[in-house]
Formats: sequence, C-alpha cells, structure tokens
Amino acid sequence: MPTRAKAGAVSERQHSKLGDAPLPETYHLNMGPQHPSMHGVLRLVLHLDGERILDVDPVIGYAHRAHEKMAEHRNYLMFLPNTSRVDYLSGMIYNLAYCQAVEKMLEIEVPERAEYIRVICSELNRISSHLLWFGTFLLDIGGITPFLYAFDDREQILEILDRVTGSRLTYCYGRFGGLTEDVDTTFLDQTRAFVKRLRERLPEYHALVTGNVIFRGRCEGVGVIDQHVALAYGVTGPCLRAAGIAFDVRRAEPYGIYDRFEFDIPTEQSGDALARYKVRVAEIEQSLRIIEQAVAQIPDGPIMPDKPKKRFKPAAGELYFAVESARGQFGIYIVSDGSEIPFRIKLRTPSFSNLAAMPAVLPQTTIADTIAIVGSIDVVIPEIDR
Amino acid sequence: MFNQLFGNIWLVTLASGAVIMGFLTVNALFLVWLERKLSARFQRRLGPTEVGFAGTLQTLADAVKLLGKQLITPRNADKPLYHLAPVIVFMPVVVGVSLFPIDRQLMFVDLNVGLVLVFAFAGIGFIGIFMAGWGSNNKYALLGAMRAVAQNIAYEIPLILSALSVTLLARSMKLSAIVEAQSTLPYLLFQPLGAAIYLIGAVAETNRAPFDIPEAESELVAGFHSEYSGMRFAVFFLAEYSNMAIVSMVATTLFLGGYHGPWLPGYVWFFIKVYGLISLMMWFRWTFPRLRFDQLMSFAWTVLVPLSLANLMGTAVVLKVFRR
Amino acid sequence: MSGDAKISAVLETLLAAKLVQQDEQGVGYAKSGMHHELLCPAEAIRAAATVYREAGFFLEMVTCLDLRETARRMRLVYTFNRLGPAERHRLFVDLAEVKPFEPSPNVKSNATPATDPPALPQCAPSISSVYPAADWFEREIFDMFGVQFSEHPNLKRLLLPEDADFHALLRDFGRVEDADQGEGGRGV
Amino acid sequence: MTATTRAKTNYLVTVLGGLFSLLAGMLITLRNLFRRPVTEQYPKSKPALSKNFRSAIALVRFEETQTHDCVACMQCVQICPSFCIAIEGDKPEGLKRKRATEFHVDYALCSVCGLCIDVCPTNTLKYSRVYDQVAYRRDAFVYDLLTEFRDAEVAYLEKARQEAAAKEAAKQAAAAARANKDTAPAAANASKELEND
Repeated sequence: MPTRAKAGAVSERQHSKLGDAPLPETYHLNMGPQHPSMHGVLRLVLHLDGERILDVDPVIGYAHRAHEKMAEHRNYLMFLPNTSRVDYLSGMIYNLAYCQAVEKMLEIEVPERAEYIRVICSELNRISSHLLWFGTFLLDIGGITPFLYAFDDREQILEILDRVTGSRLTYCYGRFGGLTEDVDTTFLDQTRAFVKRLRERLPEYHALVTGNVIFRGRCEGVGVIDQHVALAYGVTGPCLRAAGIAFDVRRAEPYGIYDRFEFDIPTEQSGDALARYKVRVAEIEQSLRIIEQAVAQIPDGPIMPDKPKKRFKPAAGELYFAVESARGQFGIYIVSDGSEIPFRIKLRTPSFSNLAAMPAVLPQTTIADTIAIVGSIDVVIPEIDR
Repeated sequence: MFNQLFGNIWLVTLASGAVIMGFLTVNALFLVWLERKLSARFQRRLGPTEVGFAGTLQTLADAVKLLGKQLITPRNADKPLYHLAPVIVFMPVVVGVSLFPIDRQLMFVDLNVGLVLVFAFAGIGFIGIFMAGWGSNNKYALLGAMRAVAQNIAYEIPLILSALSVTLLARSMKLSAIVEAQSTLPYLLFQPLGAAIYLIGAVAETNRAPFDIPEAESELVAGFHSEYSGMRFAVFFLAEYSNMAIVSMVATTLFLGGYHGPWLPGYVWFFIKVYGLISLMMWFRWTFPRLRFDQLMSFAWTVLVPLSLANLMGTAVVLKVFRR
Repeated sequence: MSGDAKISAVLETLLAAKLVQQDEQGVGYAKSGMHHELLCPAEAIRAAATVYREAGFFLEMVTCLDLRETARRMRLVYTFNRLGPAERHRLFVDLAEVKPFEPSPNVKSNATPATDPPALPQCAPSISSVYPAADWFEREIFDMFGVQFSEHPNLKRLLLPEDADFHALLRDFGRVEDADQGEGGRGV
Repeated sequence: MTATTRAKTNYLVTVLGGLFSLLAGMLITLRNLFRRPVTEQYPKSKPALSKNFRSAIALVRFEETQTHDCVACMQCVQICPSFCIAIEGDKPEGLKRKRATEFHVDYALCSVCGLCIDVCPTNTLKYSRVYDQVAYRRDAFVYDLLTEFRDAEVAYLEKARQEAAAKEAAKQAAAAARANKDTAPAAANASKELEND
C-alpha cells in the first residue's frame, strides 16, 4: 500500500518541471499521429529545448469509434463483438469480461468447464499481448530481432486460439453463460506444449535483452512512475506493480475462478521502464503457471448452461465490474434501465489513465526517452479512444 | 598500375572513377542483399527469394523502382543545400575507395599521406548529412543532422587516435607501407585495444546500429533523410553501404594485414576480410538495441577517447623503449 | 488496517456534516460491484475527493449519465477504489440538465415540463487539482456530454474533433430511427 | 579495500559485464542464424484453415433435401450487430412454411461474431471457408447466399409441393373416410370411384 499521498504533490512537480533556467530557443514537435513508434495514432505535442522535453500535451481521439454510443443502440448480446475491438491486443480478456459483467447482472451460472477454458484463454491472451509488447518495445528502442522472436512465439498462441475460437485477434468467443465452442484434447496438448516451449524460450529472451547493457542503459531510471504519480493518476497494471504496489484485480477482487489458482504478483520497486519490463516478463511466467494449473484441473462437462436464456433483460440497476487486462484494470460500468438495451455502458480502460500520467513523467527527458517511456507503459490507442 | 596503362592523368582519373563507381554500385547492391539475407536468417526468416537466385537481383529491382520514383522537394526547403547534399555525401566515398591497396599491384593512388586523406574525406560526408538535415526544413531531419555532427566529431577522435597507434608501429602513413609492414603478423595482435576502439568508432562513423542515432527510425522517423525520395534517397543508401566498405577497408589495412594471407591471391584475402568485417557490423545491428544520444556521446568522450589516448601513449612508450 | 478505520471515520464525519448521504437505492457489492454509494452535493465533491486522496484511494473512473428524459438532470459518477483489497466508493453528483449543442430536428424529447426541476447547479467543480487523473475524465465528460467543470485547467475536447458542434453521448444525439432495418441501417 | 579501488573494480565489472552481455546476445542471434526459418511462403504453400475458422456466413446444404432450410424468420437479421444481413422471404405456392427468396450478407460490415449462427432455429447457417476475398468495390462483398441453391431450391419446392399435395390429399381422404363412417354406402361408392381412377 502506498504511503499517504500528499495532495498536490503532483502539481508541485508540474510547476517545477520547466526548471528555473531561462529558456533560450524552444520549439514544438508533433510526434504522431503518424510516427513509427507511436503505436497507432497517438499524437504527442512536445515542447522541446533541443532534445530536452519541457512539456508534453498528449492528443488522443484519432481512433475514437464511439463504442459507448453504440452500446446505447444495441441489446446486450449485440454489443459482444465490440468488446474485443476496444483493446484488440487483449480482445479475449475484454470479451470475457463483458460476458462476466452481464452474467453478474443477469445472475447466470457459468459451468465449471467454461470457467476453466475462460481462464486458459484469457491467460494465453495476456501472454500474447505481453509478447507483442515485448517485441514492439524492443523495436522502439532499436532492437529489431527480438521483435521477430517474440512474434514467432505469439504466433503459437494465435494458432491455438484460432483453432478453438476461429479468430486470431478480435475474438468473440464468450457468450452469456459460457462459450461458443468447447475445447478438445488437442487444444490442451497444444497449450501444454506451448507452456513448455515458452519456458525454454524465456532464458533466450533474458540473454538477448534483459541482460543487455545497452538495453539496461536505455531503461534504467527512465520514466519513473512512482507511487505518488501512480496513485494520483490511477495508473494500474504492470506500470503500477513496477512502482512497488502489488495490486492485481485477480487478487484484489477475484473474478471467475481466479481464486483457485496459485500465482504471484510480480513487483519491482524502482518504477522505471526497466521495472515495467521486468514485471511484464515475470507476469508471462505467472500466466504460464496459471495455465498449467488450469489445464491440469479442467473438469469435463458442458460449456453452456442447460437452459440458456434467450432474452437478456437485466433488472434496473448499476454494475461496476473490473478485470485485470494485460495493461491494467479494465472496468465495465453498466447502467440498466430494465430494458433489453443498456442505458449506458462506460468502459474504464487502463491505458487511458496510464497515458494521462505522461505529462507528469515525460518532462526533462529526451526524445529517445519519450519513445522508451511510451513504449514501456504499453499503450493501445484504440483502447484509450474507445 | 593504371599509370603504366594510360599515362594521361585525366584518362586515368576518369577510368579509375568509372571503375570505382561501378564497384561501389555493385558493392551496395550486394551489401543490401547480404544485409537483408543475413538479418532474415538471424530472425529466422527467409529474406528475399523471388527475384533472381535466392533473391540476388532483388536489390537491383528495388534500385530500378527507386529510379522511377518521383523526386519530391519539400516546400520551403533550402533548395541548393537540399539538392547538393546527396552529392556531397556520396563523392568523398569515391575518393576514399581509390586509396586502398587491394593487392600488391592493385591500387588506384598510392599517396604517402593516404591514411590522413581517408579520414579527411570521411569527414566531408557529414557536411553533406548536415546539409541534408538543414535543407529539408523538417524538425526531425534537423535533429538527425545535429546528432550526426555531434556524433561524428565525438567518434572521429578515437578513430584517428587508434589509427595513429598503427602509424607509430608502421612508421608510415602510406597505406601500402602499412600493409607491407604486416606481412608476417597483422597489427591486430599488437594493437588489440586499438582495433576494438576502431571497430566501435567505425560502426558509429557509418551511423549503423547500435549507433544509428542520426537516422533512428523509431525516434526521428528517418532522421536527416526523412524528406528524400527516389534516387536521392538511394544515393544516401549507396553512401551508407559504401561507407561501411570504406571503414572495413581501413580496418583491414590497418589491423588485419590487408591483402596478406596464405594460399589465396591477395585481393581475395582483402575482400574476405572486408566483407567479414561488414558481416560483423551487420551482426551487431541485428542483435543490439540503439543507444541513447547522450549515452553515445558520454561513451565516446569518457571511455573511448581516454582509452585511445592511453593506447597511443602506451604504444609510443613501448616503441621508444624496445625499438632501439 | 488503520486505513479502514480512518476512512470510515472520515465518512462518518462527512455523513454527520450532511455533506454526503447514502443513496436511497444503494445496493451491495455482490450486486453492483460497489461497497458504498453516496450522493454528494456538487459543491462538496472536491472536499470529498480530498478525503479519499488522503485516505489513499485512487480515482478509478469519472463518468456521466444523461438522465434528462426521466429525471431531468445530469448525473456525474465518481468511482474511488483502494490499491489493495477492493473497497469501491461511488459518488453521485447531480447537475442541472444541459442543453444540446444544436438539437437535431428529429429529436424526440420525452421530458415533460410538468413540474419544475429541483434547483441543481449547472456545473461541478473540477477535482483535477486533487486527482490529476480527473483532468482527462472531466475533459471526456465535457466532450461527450457538454457538462462544464469549474476551475478546470484545460477544459477542451478530448476525443471528438475540436470543431465538433455536438456532444456525442447525450441521449438525443445520433438516434437513427429504424437503425436495425438492414441496408442503410449502419446508423451509429 | 579503499573506495577508489572498489570503484575501479566496480568499473571493471561493469565494463566486462556489459561486454559479456553483448556477447551473450550475439550468441543468441548466431544460434538462430543456423535454425530453420519459420516463414510460411503464403501463396505458394497455404496453411490449413483452423477447425472453427470464422468467415462470412453461408447456408448449410442439408443431405436429405439438397438445399438450405432458411425459413426467413429474420432472427439473424435482428441480432446482427453490424446490420449486415438482408433477407426476404414469402410462402411459396402450395406450402405452409416461409422460404427465403433473397439472402444477402455484406461481408464488408460483418464482424464474424457468430450471433446469427447461434440464433438460427433451423441450424442452416454456418461459417464459410473463404478467407482471401479481395475486391476493388465495396459492393463486391455483398454476397448472395442463395445463388448456389437456386436450382436445388426449385427441385425442392417442386418435391415439397407434391408432398404437401399428397399430404393434403391423404388428409382429405382421411377426412372423407371419417365422414363416410356415418354414411357407409356413400363411402363405399367413393372408394370404388377412387379405385377406378
């Protein structure tokens, strides 16, 4: 738990960030929306003195697709395919989170087997998201080869999930009460084989990247998000855990059957880019642990309730449901007016808050650091814009 | 050699220029192919396979495509600088190549200040890079140009200092004399530190990863050549790969004994060494992430410069003591 | 944990001071994912946010509900949570209804001006000085609902284009009739 | 150990450790240089589609009828989040059940969520196995799912009509027979007439 945060600690920081020295010649630089390492369409308006950043104004909204507005014009079921497109890198987690939220509203019981499959698929999805992040982060700081190694491993996950869900990226696998397809023994064998494979590959990653002196130089002490900043901006996920706070929704308010699995919450103390890197790589290992347990324990049985409901009409009321996505706490706030169409669905996406902290982190760094920092907090722009 | 053939200095110059241009073009085409193939295999891909055997003609096809591309000049660019920059970047390379002894009898020009001339011409290229960055009227390009100049100044010093140690050993700045002095043992064995410093400096001089700061594509988009298209862009590329060849030729001449080697003819040894070094540089590029600009500079000024100075002093002292 | 005692003490104080009051239809965590639901007057929201901030809560989300059709008001929803075992507090702030930027001709307003709406404030004070996280959330609400926040340092549109002349999440915006009728029904 | 020597050792450790880490990385890439590439040469060698591969929807051809079984109930049209299905249907002459006469899917809008397949009461929707649709115009993605069923549909309707007629006749006959129970002689005559026919 963080120590008592001082109100206004951050605003003091903001005041001092311009420094006392008079500014000679400064200029603005538009980084993005089209830029090789802005991960989609993020635009950072940098106020620069040479290569030193004085101030930053993130501009978002280029990928705004009005998901929340769409939700007001569709019934609960019809919003399903939207969910995996909010954050296309952890589409499975988002899709299942929405299912779980609506199930909670409708009080639908999910069969055991479906719960286990959900956990396996979510964790596979989390690993694939982290692997993609690993690759693109290295790409951002100039290492091209690790990107392809990570994508090779990620491809295995995509194939496993493609075989059962039929999609590679924007899964629409969950249904209220269960899933669309059951898994078979081949799926479980493939998953086991993947766990084994990735365990063998991780040491290679460490030798190629984690230990690399250039990589460490680029990341150590760069872009520190400390506990105060994290608390003030609502930073969650690996960025928060890298600041030393062991907060994980899977532990804080266990959903699904996450309370049945043993896993650690990896944390680091320094809060810099390297800490975030280490936390994510450690999380891959923890996800492998969860998958291993789930694959070993998965029971036989149905994947949908015996009598699935046909009309989904929750009683009037409100629900906030949170899960741990690959990037942090993803929350769904559903307001129902008792009809078949949601009154309002608000998606609380982790990258929104994580990116909002950038004005507190980026000043007094350099352009190269900006790339490393934005890369290390792992933003997914469509998720921010929704 | 050419002197005997022609006798007319203009004809000689013209012919040498043509041969060197031809060599540089083929060299760049080959190196681009090699880089793409090597990087692919490092990354467990296949690389180009379609055009020609194993994709060997792919770069030729790309060059033809680049020739056909529209040449775009940005509005508000400083036009003279913008247009002249690719030429200035490329021309010193042509002169540079002509100075190396490729074999015992194969050498375009043999000057007694050859080594100095090589570094002098290498320095000119950066003026072209700065012109390109300044003339483009683009902030990214300007940042890249500024980085390039700072980096060049920082890394030329250790580069030249380590080369100086070799001239102390060889007692000459004539490249052919330096190579002849290594007929028994290459200077790599006497100057391991100098060779290592030279290698690092050479990678930095050619703006290659992990020192590709001026064109860092993930930071500055493409740095100084952001605004260049078509053949102008290709000339920058040509210059980059030719520069790789030149720094490798210097390294071969100074540390690896040039054309000396058993069994095979001299020029074969020379090119084996040169392309071996180039492959090593490619291996670096496809393994390491990029340094940050300030780390790069502090590495040059706090590690490489003192080390190369120490190396030079040590060499001088040892020579004074042991060599009569 | 002493923090728990502290927050409950603070909340009790607040309750006693009539700053906040338990919402009449407050429901339990199992049903709504919320531990506490409180209705807070607009002028007290910054004080309440400070209390949460001092108690180590983080701002999870701020959003808005357009209740103009039924209750003739806008409702801000603030969610605070702990970075530990979940303890989620939800604060409602009711505001007067906003007028649509430029009502489209096909607006159907069900609101009947039979009774005068209760006197509600037009805007809420920004809590971005307490929680910088609120900066973007409030900008988004301004962008999507047209709700103003006083003393916000940078209240401009966040997601929609700067020159947009609408607030997209108001319930009378973008209502396409017969949106589900197949062709041409791409609607929203 | 004095502070200076410790600093020197630390410096050496850092430098040598850094060098070693670079060499370790180079070893990894070198090792991968000699591994088999993982590239799939896509148009030359096509990987098998996965078991549950999702693509544009198609109609199932049933074994016994040799045609689809879309009864134009419009459930898929209503559930489709992308509003990409358009169906028309009516009752063919002499049949009690509705049949689809038009079935268009705009695959450019489809998000392959599978909700239509879930709700189909006659299980006549499935995913097709096409994956490489390319076109220059958007309307090229509007698929007419009934094209391949036109002939089979005619034959099926003919058969169904006959069956329905036969059923109708049998029903009438049965009704007549029931009526004849009361008036036996008339029934006998009727049956005689039927036999003569």
